Amino acid sequence: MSTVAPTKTVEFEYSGGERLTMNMGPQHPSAHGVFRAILTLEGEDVVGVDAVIGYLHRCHEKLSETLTYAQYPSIASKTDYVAAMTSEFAYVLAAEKIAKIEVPKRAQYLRVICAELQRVASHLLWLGTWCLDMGGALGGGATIFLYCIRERELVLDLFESLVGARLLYGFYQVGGTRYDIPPGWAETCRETVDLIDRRIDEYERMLEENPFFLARAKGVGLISRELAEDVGISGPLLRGSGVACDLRRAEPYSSYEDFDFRVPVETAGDCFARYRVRMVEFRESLKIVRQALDRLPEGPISSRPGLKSVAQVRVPKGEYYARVEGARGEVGCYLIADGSAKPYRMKWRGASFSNLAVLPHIIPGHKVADVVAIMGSVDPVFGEVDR
Amino acid sequence: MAVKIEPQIVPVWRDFKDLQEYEQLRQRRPEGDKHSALFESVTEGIHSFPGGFAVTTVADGFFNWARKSSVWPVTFGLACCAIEMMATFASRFDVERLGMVPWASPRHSDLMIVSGTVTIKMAPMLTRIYDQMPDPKWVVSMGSCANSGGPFRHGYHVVKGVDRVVPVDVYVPGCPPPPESLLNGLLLLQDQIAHFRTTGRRAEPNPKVD
Amino acid sequence: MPAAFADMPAWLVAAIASFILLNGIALGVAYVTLLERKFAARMQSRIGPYRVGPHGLLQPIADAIKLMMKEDVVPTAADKPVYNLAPIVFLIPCMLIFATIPFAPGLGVADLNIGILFFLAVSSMEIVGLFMAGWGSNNKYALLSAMRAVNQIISYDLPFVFASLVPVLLAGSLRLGEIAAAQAGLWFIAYPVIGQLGFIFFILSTVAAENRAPFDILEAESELVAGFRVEYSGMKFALIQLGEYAHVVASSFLGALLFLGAWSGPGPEWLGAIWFLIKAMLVFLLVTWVRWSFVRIRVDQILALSWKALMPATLVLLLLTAVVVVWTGNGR
Amino acid sequence: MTRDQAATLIGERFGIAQVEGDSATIVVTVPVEQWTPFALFAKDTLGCRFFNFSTAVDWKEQGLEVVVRVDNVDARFGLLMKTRLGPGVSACPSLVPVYRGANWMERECYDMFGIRFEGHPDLRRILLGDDWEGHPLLKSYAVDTPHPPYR
Repeated sequence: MSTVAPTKTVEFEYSGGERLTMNMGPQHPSAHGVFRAILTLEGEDVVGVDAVIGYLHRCHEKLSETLTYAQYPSIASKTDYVAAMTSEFAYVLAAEKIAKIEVPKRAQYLRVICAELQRVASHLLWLGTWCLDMGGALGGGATIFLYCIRERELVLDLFESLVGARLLYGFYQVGGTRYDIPPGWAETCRETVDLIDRRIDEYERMLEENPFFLARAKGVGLISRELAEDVGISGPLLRGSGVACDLRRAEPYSSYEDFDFRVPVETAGDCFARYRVRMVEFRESLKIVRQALDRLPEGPISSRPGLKSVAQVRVPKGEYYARVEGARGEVGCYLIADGSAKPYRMKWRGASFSNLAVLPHIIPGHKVADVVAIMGSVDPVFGEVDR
Repeated sequence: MAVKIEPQIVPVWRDFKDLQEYEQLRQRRPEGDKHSALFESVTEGIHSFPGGFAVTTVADGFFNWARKSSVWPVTFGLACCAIEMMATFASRFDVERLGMVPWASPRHSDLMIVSGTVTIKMAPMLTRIYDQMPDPKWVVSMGSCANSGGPFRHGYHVVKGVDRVVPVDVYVPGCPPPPESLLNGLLLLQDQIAHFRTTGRRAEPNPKVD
Repeated sequence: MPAAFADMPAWLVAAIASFILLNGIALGVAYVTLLERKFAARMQSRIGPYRVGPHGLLQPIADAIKLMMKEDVVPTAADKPVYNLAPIVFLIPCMLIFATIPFAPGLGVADLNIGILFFLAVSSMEIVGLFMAGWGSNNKYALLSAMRAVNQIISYDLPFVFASLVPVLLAGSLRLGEIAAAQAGLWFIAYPVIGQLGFIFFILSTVAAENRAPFDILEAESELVAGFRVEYSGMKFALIQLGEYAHVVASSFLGALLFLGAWSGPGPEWLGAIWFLIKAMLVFLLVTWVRWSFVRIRVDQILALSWKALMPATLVLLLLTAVVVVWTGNGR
Repeated sequence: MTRDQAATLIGERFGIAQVEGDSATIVVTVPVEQWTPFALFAKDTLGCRFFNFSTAVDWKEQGLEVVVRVDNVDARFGLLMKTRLGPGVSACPSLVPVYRGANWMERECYDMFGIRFEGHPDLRRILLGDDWEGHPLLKSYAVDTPHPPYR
């Protein structure tokens, strides 16, 4: 009787010290999509991490070379699908800058309103999923998650009545916006904004008076200012590390200079600082929406009135790097046009890609439970990481 | 003493001439749906007993009611549609009304909602999760990307439809499908489960449902 | 004991009693899960199970039958005897602890004279099954979860014992029936300071010893997927769930018995069991309320909370109770 | 340090004439051999400590071009550095010793264009699987190139 050599039945790898390699993902409740972190553990402590991405690589940059300037914005919204409005924004902005198209004031204001509402929706989803990571699907985190989704639905209702879609819009087009606001929309929007403002106060009380939450968030996942700039993280993470950089303030685009808002900065650099930054951003975004609704000028919504929205755009030869402040940070689009109806090359700078690149620098030294808290506070969206 | 381990041969796509052949095999499910062996033999015994078919038919109806009343999806989010899937699980649409509780581990689940684009790098993982789920199991393909590749169909890294990787029971169209669509898909799935047979084969396509 | 049972042999009576109790527990626990799901859903502005039977009342039945029908997956690399035995070993202590609980005066399987010690000892036995499940699965999530569980249960059993000893001192007996009877006048929770503190500590350590959120680090979904039961499917998974909920329900009964006066309440005496049930469910809902409002804490924080705060606090409370009992004679 | 000061400083130190761009951006084309010194200069002297992105462009027969953008967050100007690798060349000095953020970005460039970054600590594919053949963002790679068995 021939015997077969035993296959590997014990999976634990002992290499020198008592180390354990553990896979988190690609299907994992805290993976926020499809992320795989290969953790090296010593007991409960993480001593090494290797991040594997690319499970959602959908060839955005290659596809953009085959799609026209009129077609691509609705695909661009699928990069950062949680904040689709801002991703369309970056692409459209780049094409307009190269073609030197002047966008009407009303369209600019509509763009601002949508981008800010989208930021609120995105941050609501972040708050929910982050608490879900820390609290568990069968614990207190789920409660906050469901509350946040409930409020997010209100924002999505606004978008649905404006565009007709709930998640991916195609609202922006080169030269303006695709739709004007329907009658009565502004009033509904104001009511929703007020409601969300009240609810955010509620969540803030609920979370910050909770000692367990503070114990989990404070002092965890420190990102120093030097590391933050070196890796190129942006958005709330950068502002949580003490850098006052907000593109809406630094490089005002689309009439952001008209609005009065505050750029929150925290110096601690931990998960709690990032949480604080985002909580203030909620209020500031709602403030901008109110201001924009108050001052919404009359006029056309596109620089190409009368043309069908699918009409092709000719963009002359040139290149431009357009960037907008998305919910997760700097969303940039480096566009090289060669004079045809399609771009020659497009580079998408996703905020989450750079933000996620900081993880291998900060995770080692934390506990396993902190890994999910840190990852949640980074708020990655994998459509944008893998593109 | 050397441990003797019989290698279990599961046909993988590499063993086939082309994907068409592989798909046909997967769709036919040669191994059928596995139940516990004891249960299956007891069922067969009763069924072959004179008049036993009455018992098994009634029992089938009862078991199918149980199955369709507690379909537990695995929380498996891939892309954009995962956000809408989360919205479906959340307060406004609340699939728990239908008895669906999302579970994190595939071992506890009956249903995989493929929500989003399946890429070539992800496809083996998806197959693995499908294999980890205990029978009987169902798959709902949610959104254009999972149905056919959708807007990314021409991309080099995109699998053109999840039905090339795992068998699919219900397709939900949309990019992304709103929660109402997904709910409709889940209700259709429940109808389909009601026609399920314990003898191991899937229900024949029902013109009313499929 | 009713007259009809008087001429039966003792073992037959015991067997019948256990049979009724076990099935009652299994059904009751199934419906407790429904209660929790409904309660959680209302907390989260949802509806919860609604479509399966009227108001979702058949939901636990459907879940149980479906789980029985599922394929029983045994991983190739698992330690099979240990893996297969673990759910049973986990379930037995969880069921056994019901034996000592008197549901009404004289209505219990065995009112032992060391009832509470039996309860505490057996309830911590579940760790054996839990560790077997974690080890036998040969899964890293499960292993890590089992390690955490051992840490946590050892740490929280001592505060659990100390907090439970407060009513023992007040009643002057280890027999659960007598502890309940001692509260006929005034429930122990109404005793100034001692009662309330004791109840709070008891709830805290119960939640931790039951591995419920916010102390559910061993089944932490976001880190360890499902913890020690990640590889279990079908009936074995159902057994583990049944065991967990049975433990929770038993602890709720204990809490109601130790602090809320067990079966004492208005109305005729035969309502006592109903009162007891209502009180136990109130304790259960309190635990559920805590579960669905707090985020989970980390393993080092959980151990620090036990050894640095809860242990000394319960010890001091126990000493205080002893002093008060000696001083006043009955602690009032 | 303002944008104009930085532009003149680049002209003085490196003698690079092509200093163009809009009011907040300087676009510079650097020879390959000066790539790393220029990045060091940008980080230390110009204060461009914020690493924004790094990518490449395939100019067909004229070869590949590596593009890097760094920002000075305090003075609010950006620096878009480019370097032409020349036809047929696919080697470029790595910027990881200067900017840690270049790590993943250069891995992506390697994945998509096949540019070998010399001095990169961990140069392997990042988005595509390890067994992938070809570099998709090259113009010679068709967008719907089949990948068996998934087509």
